[in-house]
Formats: sequence, structure tokens, C-alpha cells
Amino acid sequence: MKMVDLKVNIAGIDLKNPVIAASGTFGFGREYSEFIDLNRLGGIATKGLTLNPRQGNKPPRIAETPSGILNSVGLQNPGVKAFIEDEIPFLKKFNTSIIANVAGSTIEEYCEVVEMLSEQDVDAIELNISCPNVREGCLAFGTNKEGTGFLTKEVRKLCKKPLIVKLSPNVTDISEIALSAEANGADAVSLINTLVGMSIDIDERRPILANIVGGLSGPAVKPVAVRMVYEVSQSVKIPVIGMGGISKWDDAIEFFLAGASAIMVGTANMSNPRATIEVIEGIEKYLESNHFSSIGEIVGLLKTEQ
Amino acid sequence: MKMVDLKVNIAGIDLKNPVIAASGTFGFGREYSEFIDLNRLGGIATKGLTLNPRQGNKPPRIAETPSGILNSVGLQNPGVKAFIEDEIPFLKKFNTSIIANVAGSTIEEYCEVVEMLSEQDVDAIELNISCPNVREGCLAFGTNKEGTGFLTKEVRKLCKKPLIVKLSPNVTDISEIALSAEANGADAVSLINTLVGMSIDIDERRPILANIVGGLSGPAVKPVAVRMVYEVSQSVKIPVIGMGGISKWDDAIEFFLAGASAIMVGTANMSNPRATIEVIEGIEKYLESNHFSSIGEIVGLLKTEQ
Amino acid sequence: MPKMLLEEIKSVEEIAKGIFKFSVFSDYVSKNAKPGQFVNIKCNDDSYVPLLRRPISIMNVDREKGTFDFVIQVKGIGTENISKMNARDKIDIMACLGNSFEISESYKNIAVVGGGIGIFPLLFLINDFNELNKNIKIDTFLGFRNKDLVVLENEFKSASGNLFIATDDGSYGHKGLVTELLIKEIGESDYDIIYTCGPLPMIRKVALIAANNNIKCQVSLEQRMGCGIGACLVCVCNIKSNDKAHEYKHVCKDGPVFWADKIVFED
Amino acid sequence: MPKMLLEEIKSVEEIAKGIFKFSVFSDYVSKNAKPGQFVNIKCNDDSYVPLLRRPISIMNVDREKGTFDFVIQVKGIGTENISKMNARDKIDIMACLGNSFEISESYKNIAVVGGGIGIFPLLFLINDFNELNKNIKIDTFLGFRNKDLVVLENEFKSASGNLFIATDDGSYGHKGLVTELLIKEIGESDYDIIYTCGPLPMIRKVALIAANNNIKCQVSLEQRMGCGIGACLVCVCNIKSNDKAHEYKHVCKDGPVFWADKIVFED
Ligand SMILES: Cc1cc2nc3c(=O)[nH]c(=O)nc-3n(C[C@H](O)[C@H](O)[C@H](O)COP(=O)(O)OP(=O)(O)OC[C@H]3O[C@@H](n4cnc5c(N)ncnc54)[C@H](O)[C@@H]3O)c2cc1C
Ligand SMILES: Cc1cc2nc3c(=O)[nH]c(=O)nc-3n(C[C@H](O)[C@H](O)[C@H](O)COP(=O)(O)OP(=O)(O)OC[C@H]3O[C@@H](n4cnc5c(N)ncnc54)[C@H](O)[C@@H]3O)c2cc1C
Ligand SMILES: Cc1cc2nc3c(=O)[nH]c(=O)nc-3n(C[C@H](O)[C@H](O)[C@H](O)COP(=O)(O)O)c2cc1C
Ligand SMILES: Cc1cc2nc3c(=O)[nH]c(=O)nc-3n(C[C@H](O)[C@H](O)[C@H](O)COP(=O)(O)O)c2cc1C
Ligand code: FES
Ligand code: FES
Repeated sequence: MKMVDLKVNIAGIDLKNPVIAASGTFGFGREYSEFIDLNRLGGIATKGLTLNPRQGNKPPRIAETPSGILNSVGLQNPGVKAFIEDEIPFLKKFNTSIIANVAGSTIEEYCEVVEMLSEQDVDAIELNISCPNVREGCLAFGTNKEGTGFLTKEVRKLCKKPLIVKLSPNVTDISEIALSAEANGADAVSLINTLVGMSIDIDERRPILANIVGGLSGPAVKPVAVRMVYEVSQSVKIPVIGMGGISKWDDAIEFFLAGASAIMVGTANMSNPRATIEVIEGIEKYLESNHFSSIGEIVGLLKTEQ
Repeated sequence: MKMVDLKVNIAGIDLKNPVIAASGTFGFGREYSEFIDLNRLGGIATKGLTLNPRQGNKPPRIAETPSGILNSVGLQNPGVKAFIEDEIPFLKKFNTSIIANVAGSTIEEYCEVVEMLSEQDVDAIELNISCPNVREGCLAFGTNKEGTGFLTKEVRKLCKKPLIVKLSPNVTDISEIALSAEANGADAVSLINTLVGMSIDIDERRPILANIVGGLSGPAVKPVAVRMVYEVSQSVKIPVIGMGGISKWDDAIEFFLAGASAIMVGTANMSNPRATIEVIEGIEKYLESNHFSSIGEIVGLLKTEQ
Repeated sequence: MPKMLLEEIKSVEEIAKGIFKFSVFSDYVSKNAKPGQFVNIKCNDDSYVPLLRRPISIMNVDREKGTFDFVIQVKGIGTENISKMNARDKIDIMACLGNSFEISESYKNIAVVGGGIGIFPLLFLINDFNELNKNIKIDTFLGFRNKDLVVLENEFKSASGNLFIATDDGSYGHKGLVTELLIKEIGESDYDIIYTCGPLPMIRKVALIAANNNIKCQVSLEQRMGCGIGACLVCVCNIKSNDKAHEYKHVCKDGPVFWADKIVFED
Repeated sequence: MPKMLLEEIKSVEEIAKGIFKFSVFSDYVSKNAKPGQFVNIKCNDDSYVPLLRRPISIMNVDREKGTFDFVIQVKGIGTENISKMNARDKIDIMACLGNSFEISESYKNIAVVGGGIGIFPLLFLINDFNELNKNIKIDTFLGFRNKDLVVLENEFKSASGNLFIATDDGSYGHKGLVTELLIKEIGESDYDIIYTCGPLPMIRKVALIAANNNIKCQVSLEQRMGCGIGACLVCVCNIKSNDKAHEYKHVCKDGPVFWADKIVFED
């Protein structure tokens, strides 16, 4: 049996394999380093970083829904400085790519954070223009092509790293927004972020989340995510990083066939800390048993003619 | 214990209770009449009706997803004439409200169908401007406020029945679209229709649906549906009919608390033909044990202050 | 009239690796079922995964004991969940669904061709033919992937005049397609009708053989289903109709059994 | 260091209606667990409903036999699924999670106040105190909704100097709040520390009583959790910090045990 090569290069980022831990579900890797070998991951996308430390939203911040969860963490993070001082040195101990996820309330904030990170030892920057849990700021940029284009253009000027723009699924036409990111300098797009949702405690007659609404993720959203990845990868020429509900390796294969060049695993880590590793192993087996020698061979391989 | 009154009047439609079988999942009631007493239902929304008979899309038309299904039926229906001749007489044998769901490819088609139905013994018309499974036509109207407004206005001129406009969730701002329907003469809005999704057979490397994409429904979408019902009912003054993933009575209560005046049960009928009846019984018990005397008392009762 | 029933499982037996035979107490099904009909089985234990029921053919009834049998081959999560049910558990079914094979005294010499999970409804069919007419001549042709998957051989043998078995890899019976056996026999025999159920490629071949030999042929089709009762319109197959070139009929209600010459095989 | 473990269930016992006591073979947990820590239990049998694990306190360990115990009260689907597991089944847990109660020889006279499902980690706590110091004085106060829910009375009695029980409806022990019993005793006693776990209103009262009496107090908090290990940041509680007015700490990792005077009770 011929060996399978899981390496991919996406937008100038060399990944040892196409499986990345998704932003916000994996902290800065510390906690999961006690359960898995971080060296085996293609990459780690950090929790969303802002200029100053943020406390995030009031609890409760999580609700369980059928095959999914709602979260309303709201960008709790120690700020980009603490990330640079405390977290990068920790992450650099491992041989895996670091993708710094960036958020902000204003264009200036995004720019400042990206500028600081450009000087650091991170492999790429992922621009979160689509966080549904913060009132001002990122959601407003991510839901129209003008906002996305403008923000991407401004950040691009300062960004010396490969730039990934992370898209919101809460839009009428996600391809339009992806095209705008591409036209304004994005090296790749990643999708989907969470779908805005809500869950109610009928005894208390209150929303379960203190923030009222939150972001839906997990297996429930997978069909929406696969469809959007398919649509976007038909529209843009830059690579697409797919995510949304990937729990097992076969979910990941769906995303590759739909056109993703790499994938991220988020919510699945919560119930199964070994999810990323199991996905990597499963992809490898699938390629082997179907006689492919690299991931690139199955990207967008979907047959759609009747 | 005081008796609970489940009657509701929505936009001039008298419903014996607020539980309606959702369009497309219940045919014209015939099949389910063998499992449940249709007289007990608040209403029945028919399969989407077009001017001429339609064959719909190629099979396979259904895929199962985590806590949901994708369908791509694509408006297979016998046409409005056959409905009037064969189905209305059948439905009139039961004491339940008939809501004729209408779809079309052009404004003219919508208008013609609505004009014909206006002369018939149906209780309301539900305008499906949001069917994701038909290439031309309805989706285009439903995804922007101009299209929705224009279609609603034209149909309104001819429609002598209460007019419900059914909204698509595949949009950036559903409230904007609901407001446009309201401003142009809708008596109520119903939501959500299905979310566009896709599922892939990784062995065949083909989409499971012959139509490639389909509409996601079932418990998976409930958090998105509840959120949209909440948002829309904060924006419009006309009644909101809520649906999306309602399988049990407690799901229905979430929608009432979020602001729905009535609800529809769709996908749940497939796995449990008694779903509508069980929802009605559960709502009644909830009202009783919480000392409410009518549904109206819990509509929008959600506490959101912290 | 179809019903929702909560019935008790009498016994479960793994008759081959991953293939389970169930016997279920159900007066209603045993008295009302006709060959070709199916039950729609709940298999999610009230979690929403999997969301849908699973259509499974009625393989046999015992009208005296008030039981019916079905056999499932584990494929995905639905059949796996069913396989975990035990004797004395309750099983939630919708029954009896769909139309049925045409059984008539005028058919005196019949061929029955089944492949894989398609063989199960055919046993019920030939059992009923035997009840109707002691002198009926039944040739049964069964195809399996390999020897390990050969099941119910004795049941079919005792109910058929001749039983022909083929396996893809030749590990049991004829090596090759079951239709090759049918072609060999069809010259000698003078079948009034052929009944078939199984994988699409096999069905297409059987339909073609029947047409070429001018023999009536009934086919039981499979399609992904939602409601199982004709309401949701997802389970279509393409059928020639009188007034139109073709029409989408519903496998769950108009079928699963169709006349072979009416089916428009697409893909 | 926390681990993912697949352990064998030794026994399951329904000790009151809807309340189940589990004993699980686990060398690792029995050797490493500290009072206050919890395990995160998988309860979905690989379907995605429910998606998340369930945090459950370690109620006791038997370091010699290599087992630990926990008790669950069935509330929703997660605890219901756990309740259906049987002896000899494998249970998938993440353990041992969270920090623990401060146990010290300097505490010689302690009060332990528990309500509902909050009583379970407290049994482990007082057992460990007894091991540390034979002469320790432990007053235990337990609150339940009614007599039917009173569990583990003997276990607590034999491990405590005094055991006080209250029920909301007076069907057993004192009628009313368990904090009323605490207030009565606190005048006579001279507690070095109070430990508490239970419903929020009870915890707030205990914290207040402790503050008013100038007694140290440790609280074990509950919050809805995702990962259970400190990565997803969903399980916050508001804690006073030195440099900031307050800070969101994570119940799963920084807690579940906090000093009462540091907690900012919001609602
Ligand atoms: C009328 C009819 C009678 C049948 N009789 C039998 C029988 O007697 N014994 C038996 O073992 N199987 C039978 N099948 C096939 C059986 O329904 C499928 O094997 C089963 O649905 C697969 O479910 P799963 O969850 O194990 O597989 P999955 O692959 O996880 O199923 C995913 C989805 O696809 C559908 N699906 C997958 N395969 C089929 C199929 N072949 N036909 C229809 N839907 C499918 C499932 O219902 C489900 O909705 C019959 C199918 C039909 C339509
Ligand atoms: C640190 C800790 C220790 C615990 N120890 C025990 C114990 O020893 N015995 C016991 O019976 N229970 C204990 N609980 C509570 C237990 O976790 C919940 O009762 C359980 O999660 C409810 O799950 P469910 O699916 O049955 O209920 P559902 O209401 O269906 O749960 C829905 C969601 O809310 C969460 N949730 C509901 N109630 C709570 C709660 N009180 N705390 C945290 N999350 C909750 C669930 O985890 C789930 O995500 C503990 C909770 C925490 C945080
Ligand atoms: C608890 C939680 C926190 C998240 N925080 C972030 C974040 O800070 N930045 C971001 O871009 N995405 C964030 N996400 C979104 C995920 O990265 C991912 O896009 C989404 O959850 C869909 O993937 P999944 O279904 O695999 O989780 C968060 C998701 C969860 C569940
Ligand atoms: C098989 C199927 C067919 C449907 N056909 C229609 C239709 O013809 N017209 C329409 O307005 N909605 C149609 N819908 C959408 C449902 O009425 C409903 O809006 C949606 O399924 C969400 O509700 P649920 O989760 O309870 O199914 C269809 C849904 C399904 C599953
Ligand atoms: S499965 Fe619903 S119509 Fe056949
Ligand atoms: S549950 Fe994830 S941080 Fe506490």
C-alpha cells in the first residue's frame, strides 16, 4: 500500500495535515495538551484575540440543542499582549501551525491587533468578522460585502502573514461575501462560524443564555456548512477551509469533496478530546483504502452531473 | 382546575387550537386521516400549490442529517385545479381550518393561483416565497425585501382571504423582510421554511440528493427558528406563526414564549404520525398546570431582562 | 388501513453475521399483511438520531400464532439500533404499508428472483402462493455477495419447486449473477410471471429478460423514504402513465410493487 | 493530570426514586481524586443527543479496592441515560476534573452544609477529613425537598459528629431550610470553616451566615459546562480579583470550589 501524504499548503501556510482545531473551542491548546499530542495537529486556531483583555458575556453561556450547542462566550480573552507573552511561547513548544484568530469592535482595533501579530511567530491570521455574540463590531462587518471588503483591505495593508477571513453563515449570499474578501486580499476563507440561535427554558420562561441569543454549532449545522463550503469553493479561487459540525473523519471527507482544502474541528472537542486525532487517522485510512496519495486529490472531487 | 381555551384567532382565521400541520409534510391530510382524527387539528397547511401540476425534482429527494432531514421534493403537486376539485371536498369533511400554501415561478402564476383560491372554501392563503428547492421563482422573491414587498402587494390586491406570507430563513435580516410583507398587506407571517443544506455520500462521492442541495428541517433547526420568531415578533405587529423542528409540546411552548401566536408541526409527522395531537395535548396540560386560561397569555411572555 | 402499533418482540436471532431475524407478536399484522408490504420501524429511542423510521419488508406471517417476521441486514445506524432490540422489548411500527404483489390463481408457473435484502419479501410471496395453490410451480433464484451472507436457504427450498443460488464470488452455488441462472432456465420453462426484488442493476436485468421473453414481471422497488405513507412525496420513482409520458409515483404508497414495463429506469 | 478513561461499572443501585448510586472500577480515579473534583461522563451512546458530557461529583473513593462512587439524580436526558447503565458496562469518563476543597489539619471543627445533589461531594470531603484527623469534629447539615429524597443518611451519620437534616415540607427532620439549622448551631459551635454545595439560594445564605460570623467558607459551584477542562470558556462565575473589580473564572478548571468571600453572586 502506498503511503499517504497528508501535507497541505494553504495560502502559503504549510500544514502537516489538513486538520486544525477550531477557534474558541480549543483555548490556546494547553488544556488539550493533557489529552492529545498537539504535535500531531495540522494547526491550532486560537481563541479570538482582541486588543485589550475581555471578560465576555454573562453566564449561562451554553445551551444544548438537538445535535448541537449554542454558545455566547462573547470573545473572553486575555488580550493580544498576554497572548504574545504567555501563549505563543507555549504553543511554539509544539510542531504545529499557529493560526491567530483576531476580532475587534472597530477597524482600528482589528488593524492594531493584526499589526502586532504580524511581528510574531504565528503562521497565519484568521480574521473573525462574524462572531454573533458581540453586539458591536465583528458581526456588522461580516454580514455584507462592503463591510467585509473594507475590513479585509485595511487589514491586508498591515498584515505580513497569510490572511484567512472567517465568514458568517448568517447571510443571504455567502459567495458574494467570500468574493469580496478575495478581491480585497484574503489568502483564504474559512467557514462557517456559528448560526445565530436561541433556546428557551419553558419553566423559567427565560432564554437559557443570559445573552438571549448565541451561536449554534455541532453536527446539527453540518448540512448548512457543507452547502456553503460547496457554494463558496465554486465561486472563489483562493483556498477554502471548511468547518461546522465535523465530529468524525467521514464528516471531514464531505467537506473535502465539497471543495475544502483543509478543515477545522470545533464543538466535537468538547465531548471527545481526541476528536482531532481520530479525524486525522480516519482521513488517512480513507485516502489509503481509496488509493489516493494526497488530500489535494479529493478536494472538490464531488460528482454533480446526473 | 379551570378549563383551558385553546382557541385562537390569527389574522381573522379562527383556529380551534394553535397547532397546524405544516405545508409539504402532511399532503392534503388524507394519509394522516388514517392515523389521527383531523377534526382535532387547529388547521392543515396543504402541500405548495402551483397553477399547473408539477412533477418535482428527481429522486433521491431526502437525506437524513443529525437531528434533521434534507428534502428536495421541489413542489410536486397536482395543480390548483385538482386541489379544488379533489382535495377541498375531502378536507371540508373535517372541522379544521384549511390553509392553502401557494407557490409559483412568476408573479403572474402566484396571482392566478391566489385568485382562484379566493373563490374557494379555504380559510387562509399561505404564500410560499421561500422554497429553496426550485431554481427559478419563489426563492428569489423571499430573499430580499423588495421582492417580498412587491409580490405581497400584487397578491394582496386579488386575495380575499387572510394572507400569510411564509418567510425564508436563508437571509441576513429576516425582520426586514417580515416588515416588508407587513407593510404590503400580509395579515400574518409564518416562519421558518427550510435552511438550504447539502449532504454527501462519501463512498459514491456524490450529493445524496439528486438536486444537490435541499432544505433542512427538523429538531436541528429549532434554535435558529426560535431566534427568528423572536426577532420577527419584536419587529412586526401582525401575528407570527412559528415552526421549525417542533416535535414535542415543549418545543411548541418555546415558540409561543418567543412570540408566536400559532405553530406548525412538519417533519415530526414523518416519524410520529401522532405528533400534532401530542403537541396539542401537551400545550393544554402546560397551560393548565401553570394556571393560564388561554394561549394568548403566554405569547411573547419571555423574560429577557437580566 | 395502516396503523401505528407498539408490539412485543417474540424472538431475535442472528442468522448470519450482521443479519437478524425478528419474530414479532402482532395480531393485526399477521391478519392483514400482504406479500410486498412493509413496516416502518422506529429506531431512535426518542433521541433524534436517527430521525426517521426504517422501512423493512414483512418476510412472513403466522396467522394462527399471530406473529410476523422480518429480517434486517445491518447497514447504518438505523438497522444497527434495530439489531440491538431484544425478545420481549416493545417495537414501534407503522403497518402494513404499501401495495402488494399480484397473487392470482391464474399464475401457475412463476419465477422469483431476489438479491441481497431483496429476498425477504419474496419468501412471504411464495408462501402465500403455496397456500393458494398446492400445485403451483415455483422457481426461486437468489443472489448473494458471498457464502457468509446466504440466509434462509431452507425456508426458500421447502417453499420452492427449484431453488437456484448464485454468489458474486462463487463461494456458494453458481459463481456470478443470479440473472445468469434465470436466463438459463427461462428457455426451458414457461413462466407466467416473474417477481423480483433486490439491487437496482439486478432488477433492471430481470425486467429486461422478462420483456425480451414476453413474460409479465412485477418489481419491488426501494427508495429513501420520509413518512412511509404517501404524504411527504420524497420517495418517488418514474412510472409511465397513460395520459402523460411519465409520472413520479411514490414507492411507499403506490408501490413498492410496480409492473416492470411501467418503470422508467433513470440515472 | 486529567485523563479520558473507559472504566467498568461495578454496581448500580437505585437508592431512592430516580437517584442512582454507581460504583466504578478505576484505579486512576481512586488514587488521584480529591474531594470536590468531578468526572465528565459521556452519556450519548455515539448518537449526538445529548451532545455534551455531564459533570458529576466524585462522592467517594475506595483506594484499596480501586473504585470510586458517584450518585446521580435523574433530571433530563443526560442523567436518564446514565441511570440506564448497568454493572459490567463500560463508562466513558474524563477524570479527575476541577480543583478541590482545602483540607488541612488546622481545621479541627468544621461544618458541612449540603442541599439536593450538592451533598455528594461533601461525603468524600468528610471521609477524607476523618482519615486525616481522628479527632476532628464535623457537623453536617443536609437539606432535601422531602423525605423520599433523603439519601445516604447512614453514610453521612457515621462520618459526622452530628447530622442535622431538614426537608422543605417537614416530612423528615426539621421543616424548613437547612440554613435555619446552621444558624441555630453556629452560635454554640466554633467552626473553623464551613463547606457548602447545593442550590444557589442555599449557597448564598450559607456564604452570608459565614461572613456574618467571620468564619471561612468554601463553596462548590455549578454551572452549565461544555468541555469541562477550561478550554471553551463557557462555564464562568464572577470572582473578585486583586487587580480588577471582578473577573470571570471557570467553574470547571478554576473551580468548582471557591472561597465564598470571593464570589460575586449575580443574577
Ligand atoms: C420498501 C422497502 C423494504 C425494505 N426491506 C428491507 C428488509 O426487509 N431488510 C433490510 O435489511 N432492509 C430493507 N430495506 C432497506 C432498509 O430500509 C435500509 O437498509 C435501511 O433503511 C438502512 O438504514 P440504516 O440506518 O441502517 O442505513 P443508513 O445508510 O444510515 O441510512 C441512511 C438513510 O438512508 C435510507 N436508506 C439507506 N438505504 C436504503 C435503502 N436500501 N432503501 C431505502 N432507504 C434506504 C435510510 O432509511 C435512512 O433514511 C427496505 C427498504 C425499502 C424501501
Ligand atoms: C461540578 C458539578 C458537579 C455535579 N455533580 C452532580 C452529582 O454528583 N450528581 C448529580 O445528580 N448531579 C450533579 N451535577 C449536576 C448535573 O451535572 C446535572 O444535573 C446534569 O448535567 C443534568 O443533565 P440532564 O441531561 O439530566 O438535564 P438537562 O436539563 O437535560 O440538561 C441540559 C443541559 O444543562 C446542563 N445542566 C443542567 N443542570 C445543570 C446543573 N445543575 N449544573 C450544570 N449543568 C447543568 C446539562 O449539563 C446539559 O448541558 C453536577 C454539576 C456540576 C457542574
Ligand atoms: C464555545 C465556542 C467559542 C467560539 N469562539 C470563537 C472565536 O473566538 N472566534 C471564532 O472565529 N470562532 C469561534 N467559534 C466558532 C468555531 O470556531 C466554529 O466556527 C464553529 O463552532 C463551527 O464549527 P463546529 O461545529 O465544529 O464547532 C466558537 C465556537 C464555540 C462552540
Ligand atoms: C418534505 C417537505 C416538504 C415541504 N414542502 C413545503 C411546501 O410545499 N411549501 C412550504 O411552504 N413549505 C414546505 N416545507 C417546509 C415546512 O412546511 C416547514 O416550513 C419546515 O419543514 C420547518 O418545519 P419542521 O422542522 O417542523 O419540518 C416542506 C418541508 C418538508 C420536510
Ligand atoms: S415516504 Fe413520504 S411519500 Fe413516500
Ligand atoms: S466547560 Fe469549557 S471552560 Fe469550563
